[in-house]
Amino acid sequence: MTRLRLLMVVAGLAAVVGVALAYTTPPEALQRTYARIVNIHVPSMWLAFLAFAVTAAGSIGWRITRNRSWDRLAGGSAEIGVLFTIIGLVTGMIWGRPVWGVFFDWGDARMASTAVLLLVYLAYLALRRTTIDPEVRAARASILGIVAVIQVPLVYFSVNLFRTLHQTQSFRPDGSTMHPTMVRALLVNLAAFTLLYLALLSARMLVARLEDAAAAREMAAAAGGAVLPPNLTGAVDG
Amino acid sequence: MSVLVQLEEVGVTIDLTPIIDRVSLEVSEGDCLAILGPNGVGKTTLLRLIATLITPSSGRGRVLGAALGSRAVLAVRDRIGLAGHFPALAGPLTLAENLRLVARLTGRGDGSVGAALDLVGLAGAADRTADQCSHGMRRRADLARLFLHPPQLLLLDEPHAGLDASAAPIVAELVRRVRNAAGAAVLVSHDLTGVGHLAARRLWLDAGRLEPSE
Amino acid sequence: MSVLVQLEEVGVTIDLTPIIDRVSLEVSEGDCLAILGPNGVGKTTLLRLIATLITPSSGRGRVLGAALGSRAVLAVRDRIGLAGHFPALAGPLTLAENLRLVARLTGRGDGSVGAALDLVGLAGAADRTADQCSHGMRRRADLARLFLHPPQLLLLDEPHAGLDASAAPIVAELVRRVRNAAGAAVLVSHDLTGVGHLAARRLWLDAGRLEPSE
Amino acid sequence: MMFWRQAMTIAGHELLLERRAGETWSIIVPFAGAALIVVPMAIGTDLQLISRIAWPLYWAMVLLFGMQIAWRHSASERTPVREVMILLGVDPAARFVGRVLANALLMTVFMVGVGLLSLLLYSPVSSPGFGRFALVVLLFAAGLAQLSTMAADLTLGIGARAALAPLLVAPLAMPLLIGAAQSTASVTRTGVILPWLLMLVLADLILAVVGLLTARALEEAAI
Amino acid sequence: MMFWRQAMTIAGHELLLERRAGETWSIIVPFAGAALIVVPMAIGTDLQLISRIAWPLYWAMVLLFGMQIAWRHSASERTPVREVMILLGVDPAARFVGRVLANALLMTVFMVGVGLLSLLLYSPVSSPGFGRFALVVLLFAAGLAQLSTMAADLTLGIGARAALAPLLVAPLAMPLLIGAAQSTASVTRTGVILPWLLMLVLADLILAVVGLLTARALEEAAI
Ligand code: HEM
Ligand SMILES: Nc1ncnc2c1ncn2[C@@H]1O[C@H](COP(=O)(O)OP(=O)(O)OP(=O)(O)O)[C@@H](O)[C@H]1O
Ligand SMILES: Nc1ncnc2c1ncn2[C@@H]1O[C@H](COP(=O)(O)OP(=O)(O)OP(=O)(O)O)[C@@H](O)[C@H]1O
Ligand SMILES: [Mg+2]
Ligand SMILES: [Mg+2]
Repeated sequence: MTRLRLLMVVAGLAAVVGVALAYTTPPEALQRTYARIVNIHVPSMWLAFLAFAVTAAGSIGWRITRNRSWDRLAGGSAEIGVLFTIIGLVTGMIWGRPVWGVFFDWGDARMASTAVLLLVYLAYLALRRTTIDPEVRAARASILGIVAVIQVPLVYFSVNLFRTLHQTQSFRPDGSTMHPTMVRALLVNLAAFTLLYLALLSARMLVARLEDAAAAREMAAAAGGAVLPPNLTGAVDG
Repeated sequence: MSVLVQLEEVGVTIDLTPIIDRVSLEVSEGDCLAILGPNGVGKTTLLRLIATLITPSSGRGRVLGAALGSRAVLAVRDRIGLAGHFPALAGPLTLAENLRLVARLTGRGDGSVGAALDLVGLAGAADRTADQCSHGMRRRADLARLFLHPPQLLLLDEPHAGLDASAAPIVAELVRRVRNAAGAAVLVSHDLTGVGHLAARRLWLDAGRLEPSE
Repeated sequence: MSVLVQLEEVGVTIDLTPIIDRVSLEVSEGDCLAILGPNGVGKTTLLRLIATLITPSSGRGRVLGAALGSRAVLAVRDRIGLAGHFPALAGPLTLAENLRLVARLTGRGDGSVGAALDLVGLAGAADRTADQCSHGMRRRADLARLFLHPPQLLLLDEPHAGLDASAAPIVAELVRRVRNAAGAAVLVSHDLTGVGHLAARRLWLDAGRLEPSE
Repeated sequence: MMFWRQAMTIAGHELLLERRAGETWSIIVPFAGAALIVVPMAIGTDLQLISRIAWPLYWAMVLLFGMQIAWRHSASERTPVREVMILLGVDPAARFVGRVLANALLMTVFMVGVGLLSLLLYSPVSSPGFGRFALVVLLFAAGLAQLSTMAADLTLGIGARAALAPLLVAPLAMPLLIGAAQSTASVTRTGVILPWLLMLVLADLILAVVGLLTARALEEAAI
Repeated sequence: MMFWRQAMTIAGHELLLERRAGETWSIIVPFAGAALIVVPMAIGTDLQLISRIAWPLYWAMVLLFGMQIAWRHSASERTPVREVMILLGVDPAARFVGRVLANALLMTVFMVGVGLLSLLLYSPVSSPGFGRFALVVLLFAAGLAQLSTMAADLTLGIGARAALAPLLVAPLAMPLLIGAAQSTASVTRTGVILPWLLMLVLADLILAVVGLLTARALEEAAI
């Protein structure tokens, strides 16, 4: 509990520093202050990728060990991944309006593939929600959790496959195309988001463990008493 | 003593297949008739005919005064109660919700639902959905419906199938209540176990024809 | 004599509801075990557990040598035969077509279908669709499937439900064949009628626990 | 007022069933999530084209998918349950009214949901005000519910039901479709929408009369 | 070759069931009869507009309705029948292949039928030759059949299945949709269709590998 609190505090502090750093970067020539949104947009998407990778890892872990905690890890991480994807998508839309003149464009490979990514993981969460039995839920979700992660590289490389509005990766083996102060701010924000992810994930794990324990207690209460001796003297009226 | 069911040389053909051939029978107030016969002989079909759910393709019949195949049956249907091979329950609804529908449609209060479930030993399972119940529990809930809205003409298709020993008295009690209230019961089964001691009369259905039993 | 089924303190929980609680039992080659118990006690659930269709949530079990809940069950499933409350027939297909599927999937010729239907007294109904058959006829066709592809471990849930007197020997013959071929049978019912004289041993299931009967 | 009590009970029952089984929800969600994304994906980058066909496409989709609400699987007409209903002596007209009410409500919710999403994703050229849109949706849903409930009864127990019922509904729903499409579109053309609204109301009334008169015959025929 | 015998037997069984119950037929007929008439009705007299969106609309519709073939009611997965299948020791991969074959065949027939009707009713601006069209349909159907058969297994027994399954299929089918739409459309633009065809083939292959690898796990999870 205290470790979780500490993690939260550190993540919060890192976020404050990140925002402050974002405003130390010079405003971009064409986009003015809008360019600063990159400090939320990019870390969110990267953390979403990481979260979905953890979901896949958790799914593989469950398939090997059949240990429930792997399933909890997969499910919890997917929830946070969806949250970060939504943040990335929304910040992208806010950014796109002044820069490209549209909120959203179905023709842009990255936007479309990110929307698809979001939908698949929403479906993943829906599948978890609609399957009551924990064993069946873990079994089904693990399959989808492993298969769905294929999309992460697809989204990442979509800009290279189809040249459209969205810009290509700025960090490449042959060097960065960004201003150094921007890189610094971005890296700090990335660290802040990673801490935030870890904090949220531990909190979610804790809740999931408590939920499972509560379900187990309720289970014991539900046992027995379904069929009783008939009460043939009863009168039915009304 | 008035006649509740009267069939005269009734025949039934479904999808061009003749299933029942010139059957005649009579059921009067207070009566309890057992119709026996082997698998596939037409017992269920005959029972559904009496329930006005199938119209005869030949012959004439009257049920609760209404001629079979006429509009008059619409007015007597609410006095006919049928429980068949498959319990009439909506799977996603709880047992209580299923019965509450019956109570409301027949102008009763919701209060009678609990009593009916208690009668068949399902007071503890009222909040389970029908899909979550065992086969025998669903059969019991189907009988509870007939306690809730007691018919004048009670039609039971293999009433004991799927029920354990402690549930047999439920069927007996249901038949007793209907007979006492100036009604009648027709029970269908392939053997005498269970229905034998309930029935005052027995008929044997064979190759689509009825014969007195024994 | 080898052990075909061995359950050790097995528990089953479905949709968070505990249904079976620490059940232990053993079935050996040539054995015929009857599991008895009232409605809703978990007989069907226990049978489906032995059939590897449900995995235990606690305890350990082996069926035909494969540990329950492990991948190994995939290899032994074709030696398990189950007939449950509801016949496993596709409604729009004829009885012959339904059985032909089983014959082909298990590498048999279509010729065996006629013989199996004849065994259960349905030779005349081979070309009727399952939807057109009576309930008892469908139950018989379900047994025909087990004659067609005889299992080593035979699991019957209320084998006599819906069957007339002339069909009881069919169940007995099925059990006899399986036992003679170094197999074993587990029969489930709520009373001894029918299964009593077939079973060498009886267990009584109550509140999710097993006890020796009588 | 046994009639209205029975009708309301049936409507409540249908809605409860729907809440449990969630089948309409199950048409809304895939529709919203899939259809609305699939169409622009297929059409590609031609945003202007998409926004031009947005309203007509909306009404066409809503008609095609909406009618299926009436013969969804969870509707309480599994044979044994239906037969019990019949043997309880429920007035066929009350049963009809109850089911139409439930279906109309579900269809309205469905249409509003899909409508909001199309607005967001398609940005149609002209949007009628919310009040007008709501009115048209209600009238359209009322007519469609009656028509498809009748079709559901007429095709009950027929194997190829899912085939037959839309064939019955689609042509007869043309007045509804044209009325609705014109009521939402014509603000851009002539601005005269009253005749189209009246046409919708008239279609609804005719359907109601036909539905009540045939309810009993349909129930008998459906055995 | 027990594997192929089992797969072919299952495929034959599914097709026989379909012939009896006629459910795909029941999607083709209402679709052809209703959708294709409803859309132009709603759009009105703007024939040019209709013919411009004809192909994209075709692929969108075929995706949305075609996938439902995989979870049609007559598919042999009613619990007792499915369980017997499992207890006969049928290889899950063979069961998967058999069902995919049957579904792909049904989807192909469905698509060709709808395609011919769209051609007739919409007169699309550019028609790819019959050979190309047939190739694209086959590749599309193969991918869609695999994807939706997997989704059907994953959502088996879930009440809101009809909702969930399209939600799973639609986004993952985007490569198929884009590939097919581009392969039939691009003759008017650049004329380069080979990359799009290759994308379809690639998607089919990836799906086949994933399908075969997960078949066993899916069967386990579906109980
Ligand atoms: C809804 C609209 C948008 C979506 C769905 C979206 C999606 C994504 C995704 C998934 C990434 C991470 C992949 C990567 O790092 O290469 C990303 C990165 C990025 N996005 Fe966006 N984006 C959107 C709008 C925008 C807009 C409007 C801009 C600015 C004009 C923008 C600029 C960037 C930049 C600079 C990166 C970092 C690329 C890198 O340095 O590697 N995005 N976006
Ligand atoms: N999905 C489920 N959720 C909750 N409870 C369930 C579920 N499935 C079964 N049960 C409960 O498990 C118990 C045992 O069911 P089962 O079908 O095994 O009984 P049974 O002994 O075969 O009874 P019967 O003699 O009536 O066939 C019942 O009380 C039933 O309500
Ligand atoms: N739609 C139909 N088309 C053709 N034959 C039918 C149809 N429905 C029922 N039958 C036939 O009618 C006969 C009687 O069926 P019914 O269900 O009445 O038998 P039953 O006496 O109740 O048998 P059981 O004891 O098995 O329940 C059967 O032989 C059956 O095959
Ligand atoms: Mg019968
Ligand atoms: Mg049982």
